[in-house]
Amino acid sequence: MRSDEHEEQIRRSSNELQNHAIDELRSGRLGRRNFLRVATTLGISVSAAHFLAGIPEPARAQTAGGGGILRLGGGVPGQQLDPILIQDGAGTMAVTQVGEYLCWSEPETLRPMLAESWTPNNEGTVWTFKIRQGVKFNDGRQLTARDVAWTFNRLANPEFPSSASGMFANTLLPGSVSAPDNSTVVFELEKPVGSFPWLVSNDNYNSVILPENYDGVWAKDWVGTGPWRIQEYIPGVRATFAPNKDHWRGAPLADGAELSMFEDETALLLAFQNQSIDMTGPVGLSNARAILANPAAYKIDVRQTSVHDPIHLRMDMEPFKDKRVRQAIAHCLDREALVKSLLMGYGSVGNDAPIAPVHAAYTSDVPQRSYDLDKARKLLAEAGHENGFQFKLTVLNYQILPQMAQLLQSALKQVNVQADLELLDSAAYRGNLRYGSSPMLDSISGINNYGHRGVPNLFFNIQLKSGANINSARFANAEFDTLADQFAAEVDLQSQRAIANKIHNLLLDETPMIYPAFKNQVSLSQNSIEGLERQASYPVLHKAVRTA
Amino acid sequence: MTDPVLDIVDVGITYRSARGTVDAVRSATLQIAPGEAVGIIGESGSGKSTLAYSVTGWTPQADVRGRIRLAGCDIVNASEPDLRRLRGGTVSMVPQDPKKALNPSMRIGPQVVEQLRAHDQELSEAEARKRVIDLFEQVNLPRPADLFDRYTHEISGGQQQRVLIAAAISCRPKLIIMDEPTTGLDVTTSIQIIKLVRELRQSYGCALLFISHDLSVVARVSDRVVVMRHGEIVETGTTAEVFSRPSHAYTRQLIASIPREVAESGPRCEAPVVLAAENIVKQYGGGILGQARTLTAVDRVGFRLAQGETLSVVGESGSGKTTLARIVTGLIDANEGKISLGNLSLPMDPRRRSRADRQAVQLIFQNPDASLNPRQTIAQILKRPMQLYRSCPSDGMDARVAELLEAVQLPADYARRFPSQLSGGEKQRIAIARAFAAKPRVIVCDEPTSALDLSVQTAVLDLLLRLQREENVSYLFITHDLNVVRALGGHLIVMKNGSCLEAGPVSDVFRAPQHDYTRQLLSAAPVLGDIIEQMAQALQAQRH
Amino acid sequence: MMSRILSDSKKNRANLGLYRPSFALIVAAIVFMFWVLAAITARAFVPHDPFNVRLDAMLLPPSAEYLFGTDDMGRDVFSRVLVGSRDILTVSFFAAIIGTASGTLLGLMMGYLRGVFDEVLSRIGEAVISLPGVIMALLLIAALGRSNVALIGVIAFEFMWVVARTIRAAVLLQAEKDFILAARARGDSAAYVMLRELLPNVFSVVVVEFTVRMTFAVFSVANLSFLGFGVQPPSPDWGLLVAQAYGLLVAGYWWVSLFPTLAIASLVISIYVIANEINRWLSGGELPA
Amino acid sequence: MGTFFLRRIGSGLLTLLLLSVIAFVGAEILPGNPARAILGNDASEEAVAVLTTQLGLDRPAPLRYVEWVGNALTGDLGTSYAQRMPVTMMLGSAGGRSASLGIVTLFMIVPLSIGAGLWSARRIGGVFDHIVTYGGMALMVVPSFVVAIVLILVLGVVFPVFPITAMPPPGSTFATQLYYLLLPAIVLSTTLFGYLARVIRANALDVYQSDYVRTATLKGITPSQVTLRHVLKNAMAPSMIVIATQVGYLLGGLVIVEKIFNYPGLGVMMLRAAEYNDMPVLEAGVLLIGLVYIVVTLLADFLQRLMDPRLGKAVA
Repeated sequence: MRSDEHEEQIRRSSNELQNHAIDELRSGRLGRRNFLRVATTLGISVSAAHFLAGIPEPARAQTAGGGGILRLGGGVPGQQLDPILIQDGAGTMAVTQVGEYLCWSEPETLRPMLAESWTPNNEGTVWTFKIRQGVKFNDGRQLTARDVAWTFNRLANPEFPSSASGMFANTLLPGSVSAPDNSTVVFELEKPVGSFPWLVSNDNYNSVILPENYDGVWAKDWVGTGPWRIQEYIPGVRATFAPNKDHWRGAPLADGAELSMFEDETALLLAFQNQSIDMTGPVGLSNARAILANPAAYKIDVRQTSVHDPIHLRMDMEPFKDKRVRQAIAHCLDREALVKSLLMGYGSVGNDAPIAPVHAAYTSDVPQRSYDLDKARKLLAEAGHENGFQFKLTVLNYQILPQMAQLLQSALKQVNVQADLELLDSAAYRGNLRYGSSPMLDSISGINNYGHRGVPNLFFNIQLKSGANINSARFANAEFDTLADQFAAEVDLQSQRAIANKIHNLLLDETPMIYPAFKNQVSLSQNSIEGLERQASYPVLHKAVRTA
Repeated sequence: MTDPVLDIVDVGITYRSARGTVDAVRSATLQIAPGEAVGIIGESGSGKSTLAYSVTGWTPQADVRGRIRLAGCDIVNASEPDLRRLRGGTVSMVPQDPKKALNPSMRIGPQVVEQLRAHDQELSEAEARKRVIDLFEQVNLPRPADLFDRYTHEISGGQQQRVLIAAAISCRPKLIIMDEPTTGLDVTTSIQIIKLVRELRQSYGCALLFISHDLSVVARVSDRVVVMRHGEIVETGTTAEVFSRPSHAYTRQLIASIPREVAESGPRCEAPVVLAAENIVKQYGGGILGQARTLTAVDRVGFRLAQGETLSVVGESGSGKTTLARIVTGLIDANEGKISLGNLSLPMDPRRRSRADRQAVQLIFQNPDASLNPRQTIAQILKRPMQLYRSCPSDGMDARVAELLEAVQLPADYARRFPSQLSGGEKQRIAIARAFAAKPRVIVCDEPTSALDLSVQTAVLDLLLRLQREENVSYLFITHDLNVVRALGGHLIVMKNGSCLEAGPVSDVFRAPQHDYTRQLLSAAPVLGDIIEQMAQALQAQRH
Repeated sequence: MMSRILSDSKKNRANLGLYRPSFALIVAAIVFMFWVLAAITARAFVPHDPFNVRLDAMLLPPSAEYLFGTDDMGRDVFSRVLVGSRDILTVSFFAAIIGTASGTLLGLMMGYLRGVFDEVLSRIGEAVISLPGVIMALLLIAALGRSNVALIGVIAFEFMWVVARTIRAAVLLQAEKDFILAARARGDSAAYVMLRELLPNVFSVVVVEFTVRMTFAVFSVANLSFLGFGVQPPSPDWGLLVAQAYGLLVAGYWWVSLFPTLAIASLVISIYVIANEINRWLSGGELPA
Repeated sequence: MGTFFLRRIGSGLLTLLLLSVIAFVGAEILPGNPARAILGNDASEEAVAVLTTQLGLDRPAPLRYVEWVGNALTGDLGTSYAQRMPVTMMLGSAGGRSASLGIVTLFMIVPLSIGAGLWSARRIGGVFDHIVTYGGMALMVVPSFVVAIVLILVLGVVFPVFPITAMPPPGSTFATQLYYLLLPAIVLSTTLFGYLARVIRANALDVYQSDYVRTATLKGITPSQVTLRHVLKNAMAPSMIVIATQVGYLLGGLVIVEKIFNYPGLGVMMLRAAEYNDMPVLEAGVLLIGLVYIVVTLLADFLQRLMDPRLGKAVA
């Protein structure tokens, strides 16, 4: 088949939005890599997208079947293992060995999983997913569209408290997911969402597909369609898996898998160095220093993400009412050094907006905030703070956040600003998560942590819109609110980028929050492991074997 | 003459520690012939126990000089295995305080079996048991087979001492050393032990080295007496010689301090009664949980104490005499009864006693080491009653302290001292001074002399009697020592098991005791003066 | 309980004589004084600012410039260890003194007054003591918030009951002694008996308790800081330094955690030796001059 | 003896009741909302409200306390908020693991410290005595995390003699399980050794200087017979209660050691429960630890009475 014929064929089977993306590619406004991302989001198949972008599709790992048990190392889940409840990496790591999503995110594409394909309507308000046929749950039932519809209607229903309930708020109402036939699921949204498929991918880790009307204890029966079935689970200690021979991709190659849960990451990394475990999910950089210093000895999987630790400054409180003060603080953060040293290069410099280089809408033409103490002094002097001031910085005690706070504190001292640190554990930091009873929301300044989202509008909604759930800075800007809504509704990438650029400049000027950096996720495996795939950073063992 | 079983020549013993050395025994020379009984007399710290233990080669942290030969063996240079063979086999020990000398967690029998089998490896467990039960019979222990499996705390102090004696004789040693074997036992019990020792000596014929500070005990068991003082032997001689014609000044002083006859101080009828008690009952136990048995410590006891008079309360331990004293002083409450001070009756709840009530009744304790606060100076101790009862204007207190010190015959500069810098007798004088500092009408004396050395006892008693005359106070005098009662005179009540058995003037009771128990007590604690008389007569007879 | 082990030299009471400080005591006193001095003055003379983050000087091994090397934020470990003595000593001292003082008062009352008061408080004390300190701190510090004041409060609270129990036992031994009976018979008030008669006599126990509590306070602060409940960053507190750096041990950056570790060990051992010697001296029978 | 133990058990129960108040109040005043802690930052306010009602947290605290105690008496300690499983089950597995670590430690440390304590009391002031007293003291006061880190580095990484986690692989034999527990047990032991050896040394010293040991020596029996028959039991009796109180310490030390050795025992469970506002688990954990302490001290009292017949006559 000639290539233009093939393209024509694809165009014919594509709808308006999909064809628009192809037009953008062809017109040169959309880079080839970004096209892959946009096209797969909009439902163009992975191979078609690669074909159109002229990028060879990466060969799927081809390994011969091998014996042995694969040993995974992860953390201890903070919640009961139940797809609807998990909210940390440790829980995700365990659940995703057995449960699967409609689609999964890879660095550049959204890859079909239990959904074979999807298409939006022209406004981006109705999304129709074709469900893969012949998939069996490990309890023997066939997967149908009704299971999928039930799964999402439940997630959207606040009567079933779930970590994901915020994700679908104002977007997907309970009952608005229907299954017109066994293989079709239709999502009718309240408003256009151009990036909806990311919400039903593993980006939203609660959206594991469960059988209709499932009401068992998941941690007991581990129902799912994945490549493994549970053999034994000792909560908080270990899960052992046997191959699911009926898996739709065929039986996994290894004889079994075992996930050990480590309370302490140092212990996990010691075990990894000791060769007692074969692979990990994302690990903390400072703890993994020894391993990262010896890259040849291990396989190090690095993924760009939008994980970030923003510093909020209360815009309704002195001295941060004045935007010059906020800008001055932002100028005191040596981001280059932070990325180079604290992140050991595994990350990218932030520019005071939650729009990360990994986001498709990211543009690099916004001027980068500099590390400039003189400028900070000048701004402070202009704001009448030449003699500095003192404030309390409330820090979530997690990973490198305390170090980051100390880095900022140390620099602030040079411009006569004294930051007093208070470190709080997650429960204390979060409090009730209501305004008035939560250090996270009420502190004059604080540092929080946000996980990866494939699209920035989720951050806008949570952190920055007037009256948002976690608007710690009390940012209330009508122009921003309008832009953020426009951005979310926009399905066209070029328009998204234009809006994102405006948002970025607006935030850079206002500086309600300082976004120091976007961290990469670093995951590890032994050199002896071949064929390892990952969903985001979490290992997928379907094709993995241990050689030698 | 046969070889002596024990030959001690010019022995000196020095304790060493991180803080220096102490010479416990300076120079001692002593021989004991086979079958002979030698008594060592001396006050605490005279080195008598140290010398006795050195015979067994047991002198931890001490250097021994001189020569000790036991049954021909050189003890000072003997090896550990040699000593082990001698110990328990050739020489055995009956220590002071039998309760502490027996292993609390081991049954009685095996503790003796252990000694038998250490010296006779052939002996089977069953045979040893039989031998021990025989031994128990010989020392007059009741139900020996039963006793074999008892623990130390389950038998009485007298029985414990009999067990130790049984162990001591078990391997038929050539010498038995007894270190104050009757100290800590009741009078009636100790007299039985002494009787047993004399019987055993006759039947076993072993030599005996008997250590005691109690002259009457030594007089009754030993053929010869050795007097030790400050680590030196000051006098030796036959018992009769030493007691009737002591040559060393110290010995003379010791013997002179023994009260010989009853002090006549009949009731002065005209003196008003200052303190009276009626039908005092004190019961312990009967709580909510368990303890179904109640113990009646004091059972309907009453007395009347006239001004300037002494009332002695006599009884063995457990007789309720101390409980009675504490009720009178308001330390504990009585279940029933009435106490009146002068014409006023005291409230039965001791917490409701007024300060004046308390001031009128003061207390002197048995143990002077415990009755003075070690963290206060003598002046502070003596001033407290004056402050509390305002019995002395504050600017006159120093003078009053000096006055009191003089009254108890202590130098005025003692006011700045702490109790630990005083000897036992001096401390007791301070305790007496403190009681008088309150200007009381009655002083309850709870065995004030029994913790003191004999020579000091007499001086303290003399002091008490002098002060009584001067201040016209009354004494309620708690004691188990009939010799003391004899010296005090006045009235007497005899208590046993909480009840008052007999009451009356001391001279009457001593002359004609009404109750069996009183008679028993009197015969158990013989008047040493009488013994010395007998000794002198015996010596006389020998000469003729 | 502690004082029981400490008091194994009671048997030497008879050997009077002048007290000669042992070699161990001299060394311990020097080490302890060194840390006290460091806590007071170190900020003024340390070679580097212990808080100054220098990301270009991260994890340098010990050298002439950085005697103990630098940490993962480029801060001088030597300066941090010296300055870090301040928090642990302050917190330990106040925790020990407050715990001992309140515990002594409580113990005096429990031991002298007895009865229902004693019974109820003994039960409460037992309930508190039955929980390991770490668990207690976990409950209380999470609730009180993390600050040095909360830390002092929690450790002092725990100590109060332990000290009260020891003092109560010591008081019980004294309370039956004749000089206390004499005071009671005389009609002295409970307050007088407790403070003037009993307290001086249990004071050696109080002193020993204080020194022992001091040891345990240092130990507790280090442990709690390690667990994240103790002294809070950016203080260069030793437990915190070790907690932050022990992950680096495996990577070969031993100096970041080794020096604070040695500092903890030297301080705790020195205080313990001093406590031990004080106890030996006090139970040796000498009187206060 | 019977009444003594009835009273001891009675006061133990009272202590436990007080402890339940401490636990409940302590858990209650922890900052944060359990429902929010469970659902995370992303959950909507409605979902949190629904979960709060589902957990019954909208009802007054005293009512919940009474209910909790009532249920606890019937053996129902409630359901973990975070893990949604019966607390008894979690306590059972975590407690079992902590218990096995604790027991391994005690089996290791008790005979060792008894031996060391007796030996150094016998040769007081000797080289061995100095090693035990000063070495034990140094080990005793050095925090266990320090020892743990050094041992992991030396015995787990540089010379990989021991596994560095305490949790054995699935299906391990008893010996393997023991092997995995050795290193953390050694860490727990270091602190205990100094303490116990010194306690036993002090008590043995008292016994060696007692009259009855002198009596025994003067019977002519050998020094080892003196030690075995007369010293051991009498020195152990007063040490029992000290060993028992150290079990409490052990439970505290478990928190750190379990954390470092990745051992999912009681300590780690409670740390997590505090972090996640998992009140039922925290409360039950506090109660369990208190109960263990009370039972162990009771047991020590019983053993002490068994060894020292003066204290009670019921033991025939």
